[in-house]
Amino acid sequence: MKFLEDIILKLGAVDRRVIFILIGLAVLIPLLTPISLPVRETPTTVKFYDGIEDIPKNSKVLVSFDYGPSTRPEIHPMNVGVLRHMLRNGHQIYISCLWPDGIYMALDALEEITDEVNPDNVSTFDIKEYEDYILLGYRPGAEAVIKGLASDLRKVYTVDANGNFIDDIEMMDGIKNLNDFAYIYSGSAGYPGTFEWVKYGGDPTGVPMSSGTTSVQVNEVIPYVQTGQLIGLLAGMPGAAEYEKLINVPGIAIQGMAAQSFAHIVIVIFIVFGNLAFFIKQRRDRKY
Amino acid sequence: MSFSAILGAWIAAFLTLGIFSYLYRDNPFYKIAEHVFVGVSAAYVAAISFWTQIYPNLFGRLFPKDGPLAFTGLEFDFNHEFNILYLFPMLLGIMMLISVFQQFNWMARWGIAYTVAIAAGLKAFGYLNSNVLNQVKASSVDIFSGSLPFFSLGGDSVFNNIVLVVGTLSALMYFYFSKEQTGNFGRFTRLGIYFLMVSFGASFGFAVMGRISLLVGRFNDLIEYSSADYNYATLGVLVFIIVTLGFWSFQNPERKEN
Amino acid sequence: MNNKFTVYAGGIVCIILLTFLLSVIPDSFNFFREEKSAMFVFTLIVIMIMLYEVKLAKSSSEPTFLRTIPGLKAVEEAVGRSTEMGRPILYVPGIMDMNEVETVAGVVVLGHVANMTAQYETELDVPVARAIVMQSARQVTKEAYLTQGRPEMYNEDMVHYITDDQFAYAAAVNGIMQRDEPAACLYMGKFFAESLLFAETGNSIGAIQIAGTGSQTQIPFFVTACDYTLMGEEFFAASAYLSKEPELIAGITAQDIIKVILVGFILLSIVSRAFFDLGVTDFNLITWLGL
Amino acid sequence: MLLKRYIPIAIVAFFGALTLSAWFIDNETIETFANDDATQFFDIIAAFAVFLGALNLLKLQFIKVLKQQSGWIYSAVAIASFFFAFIIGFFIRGAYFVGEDVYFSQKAAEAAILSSGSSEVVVPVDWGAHVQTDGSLFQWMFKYIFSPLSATMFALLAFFVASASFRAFRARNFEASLLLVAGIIIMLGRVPVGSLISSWTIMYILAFSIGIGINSYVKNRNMVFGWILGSCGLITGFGMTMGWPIDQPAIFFLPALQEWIYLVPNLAGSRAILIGIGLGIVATSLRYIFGLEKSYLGE
Repeated sequence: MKFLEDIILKLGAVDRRVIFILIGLAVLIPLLTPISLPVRETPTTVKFYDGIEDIPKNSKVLVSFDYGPSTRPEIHPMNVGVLRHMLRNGHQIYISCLWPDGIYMALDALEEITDEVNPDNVSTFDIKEYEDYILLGYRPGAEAVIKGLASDLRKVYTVDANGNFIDDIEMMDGIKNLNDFAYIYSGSAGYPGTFEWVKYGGDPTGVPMSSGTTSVQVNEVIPYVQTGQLIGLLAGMPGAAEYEKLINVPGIAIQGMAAQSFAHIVIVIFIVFGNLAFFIKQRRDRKY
Repeated sequence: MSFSAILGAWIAAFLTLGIFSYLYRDNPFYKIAEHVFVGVSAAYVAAISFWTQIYPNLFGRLFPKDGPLAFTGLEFDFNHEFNILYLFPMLLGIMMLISVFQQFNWMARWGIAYTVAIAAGLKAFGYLNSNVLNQVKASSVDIFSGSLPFFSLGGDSVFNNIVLVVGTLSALMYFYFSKEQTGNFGRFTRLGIYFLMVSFGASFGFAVMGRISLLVGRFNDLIEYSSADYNYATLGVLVFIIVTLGFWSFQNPERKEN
Repeated sequence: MNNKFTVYAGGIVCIILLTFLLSVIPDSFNFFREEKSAMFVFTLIVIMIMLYEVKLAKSSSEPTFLRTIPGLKAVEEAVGRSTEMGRPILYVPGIMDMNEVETVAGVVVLGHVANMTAQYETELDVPVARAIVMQSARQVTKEAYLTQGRPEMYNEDMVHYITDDQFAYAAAVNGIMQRDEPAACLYMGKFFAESLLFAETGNSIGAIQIAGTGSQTQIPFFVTACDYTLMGEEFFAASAYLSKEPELIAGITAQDIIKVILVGFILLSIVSRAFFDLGVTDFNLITWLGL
Repeated sequence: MLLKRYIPIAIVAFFGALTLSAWFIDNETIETFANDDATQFFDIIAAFAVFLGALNLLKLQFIKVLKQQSGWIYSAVAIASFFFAFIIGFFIRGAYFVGEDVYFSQKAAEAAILSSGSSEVVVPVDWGAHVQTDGSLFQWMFKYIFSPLSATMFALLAFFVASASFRAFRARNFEASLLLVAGIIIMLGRVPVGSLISSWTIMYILAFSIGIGINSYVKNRNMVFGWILGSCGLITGFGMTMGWPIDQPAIFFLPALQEWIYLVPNLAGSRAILIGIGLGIVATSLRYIFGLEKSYLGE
């Protein structure tokens, strides 16, 4: 018993670099040798999926890329999934960005799902710019941009990301402001993002909207799901994995789930050992 | 794969692993990566601020095409109309720059004053609205109507609503400063602390989740850069860093102090 | 006490009357936005309570009671400890610009810390992420050293700029901590993801750490990794606590009064909602106020 | 005195009151100022300030190099990187279009035209647009230097969050235990592994932990054994009659439990903090506007 206690005490006082190595391995190994874990959908994700399914077929939808490279691992899989889901249902996609780097994220996401680049024809699509999607691009101003979109889109965007005049683009005919979209989605990693879209976009116009956010933000955004201002929510990489499962295109998020789970288990195990060691130490201190 | 992309991958792999080497301890690789980062980012931010703020938004408004100041020969066409008010931020900005000289240090005060003023004015309303009134409104929950089930894990229920209200009020009273937290009041605020702690624990759990996801993403990039397309950049740099670091820590053993 | 209550009750009634008056006057010669009436009333109530408390504090001679905040007592200890150990104090006023109220609050607290370091003759190091913050922090520290009669100890470069970028700044501050080994690290301002980078590095060098922030998402990290944390409202009260000036302390008293009003309001709204839901009345406080 | 003192105070009072009251005044000029121009002004001042900051950074790094203080060589690295990025940002367009293709330099673009023999002309990117054009030198710097460094600093957090939780998540007292338990439940309940742990396992673990608790506080072996035997028997009995469903009873199923935690007690706690922060910010802002606190101006 004493021997066991000594081992636990040692484990409870390991150098933090040991933890670093184990976390690193727990993430790296599952990435190198994929392990699949069953993904269980949570209600918020299902609500999100149903929300997109409920959009009438062949509608016009607005997708906003409000994140950059540093939070890409969490948000990118969601946005790729949303693009797939929407194209599958025949929607026309209008892409805006509130973050300057968002436009590169959008380009990457589109590249991932076009037939031209990776033709598997199951999860990729034969899409053409100005027919299936249009890149409106980045505009600085955060909530001011959203307010502008809600009142008059053509004041905010006179030209699209390629510098073509909006008025000359056929796909933009009949689009005056946010009310002309059937759905708004924002993949957001912070400010500006979900909050601003709800406050200045979804609420005043009444257009149904939802969002994908980082795990850290979930806590702040979840009240909106409860009130129905957001139709469901994708929460962090696990949310993205659940969504990938629902649309039946397993991708990088599902792959990442094994790594994610193992890392969490490693952390929890360390916490448990830390606590056991803490109790043992406390008891011994009391004895002496 | 173009030369610039391969070179980029090697640089990116070197800098990435250089930062990661900090996990071992402070070392020359981390110092290099850190100083590169500081230098590049300072200039990067300067370039971005100039080309996306001063150039279009200030010059664009003071010297628009065919504007009243066009006679100076300066014209910047960004679809803005001439706006004389923008002389004011330019003045404050230039004063801010001049304040680099010790005797003109006070000049920065104007800019500071303006910044604090709009912070106070704009933020006060925003926070009053979204943090105070909206949350107060959301706290007005249904307890007595009888249309809700007494308990449910996922949805609205009387029990959950009672917990919500009690939790919110007790935690709010923890921030009451004019009274020592003793007696019954102390017990009530103690309850508030419990709610705060659960909330912190939950946020922490979420944060663990998010941070691990980012690491997954970072490793994915490194794995990509270790492919033959990039001449095995990650592996090359990794071996180099480990060997050099091993040699370096052999020569610079860690100081042990308490 | 009773007197105060009458003043406030009367004031609130006057404010509501004024708002009502503003909203009935025809729009042609009146610029008031009726839809924001509830906010307007609330803002005026806050202003009234604050100004009145300040006025009372100016005329009264006895000090106002405030409960202790452990984190604030620890600030002086931390400065003392650094002096004993002969190591510097690191002060991080957040990573945002002066357009965030938290940053301004952080700079104000810096003034009080600088007062202490001037007294104790401890080295102070303030790396900042924004140049406007740098200029303001310099003004504050210089003033502190002057009032303590130690102008010769003030050196402009104790406040120095690093870079605007969040993570580059974090990398550099981590480097400073590793190399200068400050005995105390104080983080007061608006923080984002870098909070834990600071707090963990600070912990690994064995510094005593005190954090204060209004960034809700970062409080948990500071709570777990720092010795003391000023959470949310405590942080905003810090400068008044440290200044010990009755006018500023009156601001905290005002906040407390508003808090009590809010609690009362929440309870009232729940009751009003219950009556409404049960069909006893047609009146629901929350919808009536247009919130 | 006027310039150094009264004007700054007047600026705070005037603009503070103006932007605050703009929310209640139905006037287009004031509204556009508060909604748009006020922040634009700040952005412009801040953009000027960035250069002030850069000067300060360079000054300190140059002093280090000139005095050859410890680590001066790294300061030289910082200075070199600064000028490298500064030149790319201000003096090199770094993007020359030939049709759809982008080249870093005029020469490379011309060479490409020569080798392909196309009739395209070289179109240099506009100043200002060069920092945002995909394929420009500035973007190359962003992609391969700036963005990996930011992302890696961010990813370091994964390790730090682990070591912080290992160190701090100790059941020192009741508050710390709450933090610990809520953290672990969310950590496990949100990922696939959480739904593999059946609620019965959790119940057994709970029974044992309560047993440990009894042991350390009551110190009565019989009672501990009695508790563990009794509770495990009960759990097993219920489990056998119910057929061991993995997610029943839901209170002990981690994915369901974590949802309750973040929707109820967590929401209560964060709401109180939000209100507190809101009040703090409002009161502090008003103090600045009314000039009760002006020490940030060096008063």
